[in-house]
Amino acid sequence: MSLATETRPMTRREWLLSDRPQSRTQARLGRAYMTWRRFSANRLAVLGLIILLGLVFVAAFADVLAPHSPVVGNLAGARLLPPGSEGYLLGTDDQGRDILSRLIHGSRLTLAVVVLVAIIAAPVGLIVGAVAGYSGGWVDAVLMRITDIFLAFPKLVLALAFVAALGPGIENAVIAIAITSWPPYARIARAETLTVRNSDYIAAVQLMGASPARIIFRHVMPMCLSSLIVRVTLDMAGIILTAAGLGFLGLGAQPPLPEWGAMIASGRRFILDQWWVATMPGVAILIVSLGFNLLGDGLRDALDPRESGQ
Amino acid sequence: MSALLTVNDLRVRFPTRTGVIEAVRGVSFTLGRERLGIVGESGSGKSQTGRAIMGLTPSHAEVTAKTVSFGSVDLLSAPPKVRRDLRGKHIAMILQDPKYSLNPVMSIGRQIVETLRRHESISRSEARERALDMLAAVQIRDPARVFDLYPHEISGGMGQRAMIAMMLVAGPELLIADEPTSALDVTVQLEVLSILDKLVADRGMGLIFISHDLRLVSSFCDRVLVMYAGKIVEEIAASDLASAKHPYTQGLLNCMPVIGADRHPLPVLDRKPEWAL
Amino acid sequence: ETPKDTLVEAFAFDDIITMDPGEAFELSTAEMTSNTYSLLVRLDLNDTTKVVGDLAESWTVSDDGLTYTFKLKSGLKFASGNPITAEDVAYSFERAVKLDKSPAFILTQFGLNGDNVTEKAKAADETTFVFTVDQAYAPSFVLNCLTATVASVVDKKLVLEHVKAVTPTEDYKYDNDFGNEWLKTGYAGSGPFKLREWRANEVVVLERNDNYYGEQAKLARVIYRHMKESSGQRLALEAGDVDVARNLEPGDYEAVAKNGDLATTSAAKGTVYYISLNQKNEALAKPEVREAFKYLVDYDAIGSTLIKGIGEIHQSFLPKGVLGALDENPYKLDVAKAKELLAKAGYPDGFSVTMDVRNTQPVTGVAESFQQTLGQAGVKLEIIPGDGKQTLTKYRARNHDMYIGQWGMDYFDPNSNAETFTSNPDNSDEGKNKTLAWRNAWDVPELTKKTKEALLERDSAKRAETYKELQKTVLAESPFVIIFQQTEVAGLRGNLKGLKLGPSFDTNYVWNVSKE
Amino acid sequence: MSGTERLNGRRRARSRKAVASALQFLVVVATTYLGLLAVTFFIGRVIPIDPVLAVLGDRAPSHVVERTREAMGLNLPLYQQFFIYVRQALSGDFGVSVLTTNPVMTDIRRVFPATIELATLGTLIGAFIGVPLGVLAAVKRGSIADQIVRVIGLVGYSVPIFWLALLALLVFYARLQWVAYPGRIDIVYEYTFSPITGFYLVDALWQAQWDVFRDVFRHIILPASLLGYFSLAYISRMTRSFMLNELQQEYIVAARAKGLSEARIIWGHALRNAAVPLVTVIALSYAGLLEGSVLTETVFAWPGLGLYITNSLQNADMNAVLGGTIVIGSVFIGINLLSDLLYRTLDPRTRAR
Amino acid sequence: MTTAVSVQNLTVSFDDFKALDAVGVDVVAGESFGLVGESGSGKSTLLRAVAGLAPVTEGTIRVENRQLQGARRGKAFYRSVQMVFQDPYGSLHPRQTVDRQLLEPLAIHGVGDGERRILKALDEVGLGSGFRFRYPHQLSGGQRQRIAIARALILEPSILLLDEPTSALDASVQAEVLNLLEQVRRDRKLTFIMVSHDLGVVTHMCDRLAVMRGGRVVERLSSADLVAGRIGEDYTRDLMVASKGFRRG
Ligand SMILES: Nc1ncnc2c1ncn2[C@@H]1O[C@H](COP(=O)(O)OP(=O)(O)OP(=O)(O)O)[C@@H](O)[C@H]1O
Ligand SMILES: Nc1ncnc2c1ncn2[C@@H]1O[C@H](COP(=O)(O)OP(=O)(O)OP(=O)(O)O)[C@@H](O)[C@H]1O
Ligand SMILES: [Mg+2]
Ligand SMILES: [Mg+2]
Repeated sequence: MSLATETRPMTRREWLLSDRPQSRTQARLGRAYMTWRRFSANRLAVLGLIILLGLVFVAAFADVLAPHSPVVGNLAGARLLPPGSEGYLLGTDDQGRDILSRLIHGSRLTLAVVVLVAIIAAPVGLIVGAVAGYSGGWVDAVLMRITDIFLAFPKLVLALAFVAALGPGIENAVIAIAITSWPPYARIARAETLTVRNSDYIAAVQLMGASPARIIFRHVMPMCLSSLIVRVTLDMAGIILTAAGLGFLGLGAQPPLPEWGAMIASGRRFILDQWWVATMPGVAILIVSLGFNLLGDGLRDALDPRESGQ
Repeated sequence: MSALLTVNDLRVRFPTRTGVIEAVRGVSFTLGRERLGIVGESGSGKSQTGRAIMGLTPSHAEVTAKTVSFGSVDLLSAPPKVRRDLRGKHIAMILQDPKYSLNPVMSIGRQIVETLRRHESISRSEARERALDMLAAVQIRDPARVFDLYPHEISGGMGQRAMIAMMLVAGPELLIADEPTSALDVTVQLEVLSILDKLVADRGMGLIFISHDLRLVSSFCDRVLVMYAGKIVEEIAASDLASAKHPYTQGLLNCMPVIGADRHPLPVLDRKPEWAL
Repeated sequence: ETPKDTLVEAFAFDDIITMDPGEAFELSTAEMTSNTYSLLVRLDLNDTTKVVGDLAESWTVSDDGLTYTFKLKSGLKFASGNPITAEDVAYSFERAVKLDKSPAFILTQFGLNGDNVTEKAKAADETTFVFTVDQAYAPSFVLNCLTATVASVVDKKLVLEHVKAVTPTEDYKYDNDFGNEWLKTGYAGSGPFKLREWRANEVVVLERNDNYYGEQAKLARVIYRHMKESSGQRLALEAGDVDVARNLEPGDYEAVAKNGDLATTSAAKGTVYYISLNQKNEALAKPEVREAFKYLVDYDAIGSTLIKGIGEIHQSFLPKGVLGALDENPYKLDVAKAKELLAKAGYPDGFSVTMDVRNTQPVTGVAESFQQTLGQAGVKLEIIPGDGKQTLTKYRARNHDMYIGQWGMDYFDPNSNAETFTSNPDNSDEGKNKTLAWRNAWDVPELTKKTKEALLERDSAKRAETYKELQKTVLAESPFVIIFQQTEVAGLRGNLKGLKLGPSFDTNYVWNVSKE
Repeated sequence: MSGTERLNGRRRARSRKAVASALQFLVVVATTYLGLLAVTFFIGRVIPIDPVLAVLGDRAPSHVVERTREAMGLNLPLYQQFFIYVRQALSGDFGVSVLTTNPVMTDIRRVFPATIELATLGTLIGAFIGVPLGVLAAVKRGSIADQIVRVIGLVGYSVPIFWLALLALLVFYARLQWVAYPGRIDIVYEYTFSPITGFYLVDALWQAQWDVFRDVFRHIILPASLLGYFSLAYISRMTRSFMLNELQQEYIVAARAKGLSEARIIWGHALRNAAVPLVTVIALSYAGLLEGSVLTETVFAWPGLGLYITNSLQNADMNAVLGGTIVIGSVFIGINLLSDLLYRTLDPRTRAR
Repeated sequence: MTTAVSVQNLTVSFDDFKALDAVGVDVVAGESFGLVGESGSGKSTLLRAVAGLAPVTEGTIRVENRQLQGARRGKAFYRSVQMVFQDPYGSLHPRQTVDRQLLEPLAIHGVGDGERRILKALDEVGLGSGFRFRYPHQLSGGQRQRIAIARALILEPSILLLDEPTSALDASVQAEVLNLLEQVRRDRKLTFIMVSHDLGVVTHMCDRLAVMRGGRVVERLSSADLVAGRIGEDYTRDLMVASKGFRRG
């Protein structure tokens, strides 16, 4: 650290890194900056972040980026063209649709599935786990029983059965995946809560007379959050894969939606001669879930140094 | 006095993202078959000094010294194999907290036997005998029973005794004890210390005793090194402690509440930046 | 490489749920049954408007058109070694009617029921079987129906050894199950092959029947191996793990055709693929809309891509090869014309509508193509995919807007399709006769009557004429957009000889197949 | 107050606790199982498929449909149906599969060994390669080896299994012809080989039929390797993280201070401790493979439970689907139980004395 | 002379294990009361039971002449009793700034004027406003303990429960914290119940003390008695000897 700090105004970096923050914002930003520094030192994690930012970008500007319509193809004139064909960078599928455009538009679906599952499953798991862990006793017993029951289920098979019951479609796939994916979050949140519950700082808040709800929401949950975020990020890849699996079994998104898993399923029929139809969406899935995994790994190292062993 | 251990200008550096931390900054001393205490406040580099001598510094750290020699062996340039053979057999170390320093899934007996069999080729049964004897030597009443217990099944004091047994069973000449009793109750502390004291005296070992408790060190050791910010600020015979010159040493001595001494408020240390230079 | 004396077919037969000819009504079972059981008469493969004798040496029809007398060949034996007599034929009819399973209507439509079947289908002597019908139907109709697998002759003696006692109920008045439970997986026939084993979704094994009365099957064994995927079947075929791949899709079919080691064969089947418009939907009930939709299918593109080789554009409800089939395809993709019609119907900007689509090819592909062409005319189509049972459940409850599916003939006679497409005796929700016309709430009393009349027309030429008229009406007015007729294809190893697919699913015979 | 008295009190309490926890464990298993049944029952009722249609197929005439609907007795009150359902399920009776006409349990007994064999081999591959890789990565943290192991793991985590399976099939079967496909065994052996246990590899070895063994191996190796890869990805990653954690512990320093060799420290001390949570991880991954078979078996036409369930699902054979779900669920519960027990035996801290 | 805290016949059990066995203690208002004893003797449990953080199976607790029922405590209770914990690393919420931690009790009790109170509290424990927006990991152990004390004081309680507040600190820092505690007690006329295993600390801080062992109080005596060696129990004598340092013998 430089000794010249007193003589010249602080740089922005020094301001952020100051161990004597002057305001709440500075403290918060400083903390975020530290996390970012830890995170950004991990090159793979940054790559993951770039991939996901790319995904968001592509999803946001799909209309502008896609050279063709994702749903209307040229059945008679441009069916199953190989990659690099005139106007079709990644080739076309069996309806004569541009695969690149479908992948670009499909990013929206992927993003939507991931976000929806995350905002359904993670909060449910967090609340269930935190409440169970903090309350203990029969509340804990009942909630954990339910969690265990769902955990004991074969996830994919259960999702299959749910989709079969609810009818196929992307919304139902999302619901089915969400239903089967909250229990691990509840487990994590509970475990985290249990360690936190007996800590002195929670005892201190109890001693201030805080209500259980306040303790759970303001003091316990923030502690569960980082491991939860890490886990959710890592799970995103799994969610994408499960959604794709459902699509692959014909139970996911409805045609002509360019959902990547369904694209593999339909391209699978041409795998021997028109390998690109199934391969391209597979690569897209691989890249995006790799992105989530890299990001999750990086976040874990940055947010949860314990686990990464730093 | 024939030096058992000679340390000259020992430095330990930790490169980190925010810069290099110098944990130990040029520590020098020699040790014979005596009891040497190292005191200092938390973070002053006591443990890192001890670990550097043992060769247990984390691999990413940088250890340099003009000399660190054990008898005729230069420790820093010795090949890893030689150092490993020395460890446990000739130089041993007791760690602070038995709760974390014993392997939780291995029985006490096996952990002691393991040290023995690593360094001496003896039969299983003979190793067991020696281990039981050692357990008895650290005043464990029912060695045969304790032999088969797991670390979580014994109390802290007993754990620390087992730890001592494990480290001393191969008969080292030098023992480094890194705060061996600070995790224990005051009453138990004394028992463990007296066991240690007796073993060191009986076997004629050299002892480096690391602690942050100046009073304890002075009553237990012959000589005391006082460390501050990675450096030795004062070296003094235990008996001369009352006439310590360095204000840090004096401060450390005075700031402890003593039964019967009615000092309100307690004197506090006024740290001077130049101490750290 | 497969063994020399064994034919190994890769075949998607997940529809098989029973092997009892009195109960089975699935397409794959039809193939197994027709190779393992004998019938009185079989379809004449040289002229599919006629039939030839199988067990029957000859037959006569009485002048009033009500009595059919069959004379059996002599010295016939079942695979079990038991002799085949008219008694066995009568029992086969009796059990089919009394069991009253899905295919039983093919017999009961001639006025048979549990009470009269022993009278109406009976053995006059060892080798004479007499069948009495309730009206003077066209003989071609009656005989065509008797080629259906439900009329397969079972070994009475053998079956009686395996009947299970049941308690009679209101619905089922008989004290035994006519061997139904045993025959689900058992075998009591006399065909060129015996059924050795059926493991659902895994394998069907046929073995040569040495007691077969006709020419012996050339191979000792036929193994059908369940494989769903076209690409998988092709891989296995190319690798020589199977001799025949039965469910190839266009791309794979083409690749097999190009492969010098392999050969292909194909046959038009009696199955048509159609899109239907539920007339309960206000928009779809408009005649202009119905017509417009027929102009909104890209027949040419579909024909040259999605169904290339496995289907042929065909817009009338009777498949080619069936008596009276109309070979006219008047509709072409014409978005402008369709738009005009839609505007006339009051939908210049189109409307939104859903279509239930099962998750199989080529249905999904055609649906997606249709979705795109509809879109060009402003009609927004939402595809609701589902597995077969789900979409069907909805379809049969008349809860759909549109449905895309296929209709395969129940028996090889024009009436099979005519009845379902053009007859709807009771259009109420409770209607008993759930024909396709009923399912789409197409209320057509006139056509219903006309269909019935065609059945009683004993002059084949005139009968054919009536069916042509019916088809024209359906083409012009119906809520059915019929798109193509299925062509069944197979990819073969080059060393295979004599494999020929028949015009229907119960005429895919394997006994002539041999290997070099 | 004597110390022994307190100690005895504690010991008594502990043994009482052990009984109580065993009881609690039973209750847990029972309620979990009941919940499993409740959910499957619920799914079975809610499904928008006409069960009659499933029995009869589409082409059945109306009156037959009506008659069957009544005969199937779907008219009892729900709770009563559930009661019957539970009772039947407990006695292993999941009804008759429409598709195969066999009792579902008979079918499952036939197809499940195929899945178990596949998943077991996959897990063995995953564990025997994954654990050493994870250890290596942890020990050589930050090195090239570590990076490679991480990337292998990450890709394994990120790739759609069915997609990879398709590509693998394309390469190793279609192009290279190194492996066999589809199914478990060639048709040629279908009627010369009579399995006893249902695990073909074991059976072939048992009967010393080497050509059969070779053939079975050629069939199983690709799907098992793929599953093994996924298991490996998970196991190596978790091993790495557990090992990193253990390697930081003070007892490792103590072990070094004893002069033990690195190998002994890593394999004898650190891994022995990491093994405790690893057992759970491997068990979970095993359970995951059993379930993941749904996708792999479809691609490889592997006649196991996964394929059975998907087939049944596509044919609305709900008895079979739910039966399969319950069996997989029960196996999940069983595996959890087993890993719990293993955990207890491996970790002296949780071992009841 | 009023009793601030009166504990009678208190028993606390965890499952079957009695952590406290019929303990009785009376603490006079304004005095500083010490609890000493070996690890596991139930010192912390006693404090936690008073604070409502441990399950009481039997016995009564009276605080400022109000009888407390079970683990439920009214808001008024929390304004009169606060606690400082042993481990300065575990008693501050790791994700909250000092500011947030000091604000929390004010927010819970709807006390306004947070800005001023926080600054005053920081000032009182000898930390300037420069520490206000730091996170716990940016503080040393002694500084954390000061924050914990500030947090306990911000509701202006009359009774402070101190659970080994300095045992995790270096001797030099311990002196600072002990001085601070003495000073606030003097300034605010607080009642202390202080746990320590160090007889030196206890005699330095407390007027009277109770010696605990195995969940029971084995002896009650005044600091003066202790200093003068008027000790009844062997165990207390052992403690006394031990605290004098090592004697080679
Ligand atoms: N792995 C490490 N990485 C970076 N810095 C380290 C590491 N280990 C120790 N240090 C630093 O080295 C310095 C000396 O540490 P050491 O453990 O020797 O202190 P100590 O005197 O033993 O203190 P205590 O009494 O708390 O045990 C400390 O400032 C510590 O922060
Ligand atoms: N939540 C709990 N569940 C079970 N046992 C507990 C719990 N809290 C405390 N105990 C037990 O109660 C006994 C007394 O614990 P307590 O923390 O009061 O001891 P202490 O005198 O404060 O010791 P220390 O000096 O180590 O802090 C201990 O044996 C401890 O194991
Ligand atoms: Mg230290
Ligand atoms: Mg305590």
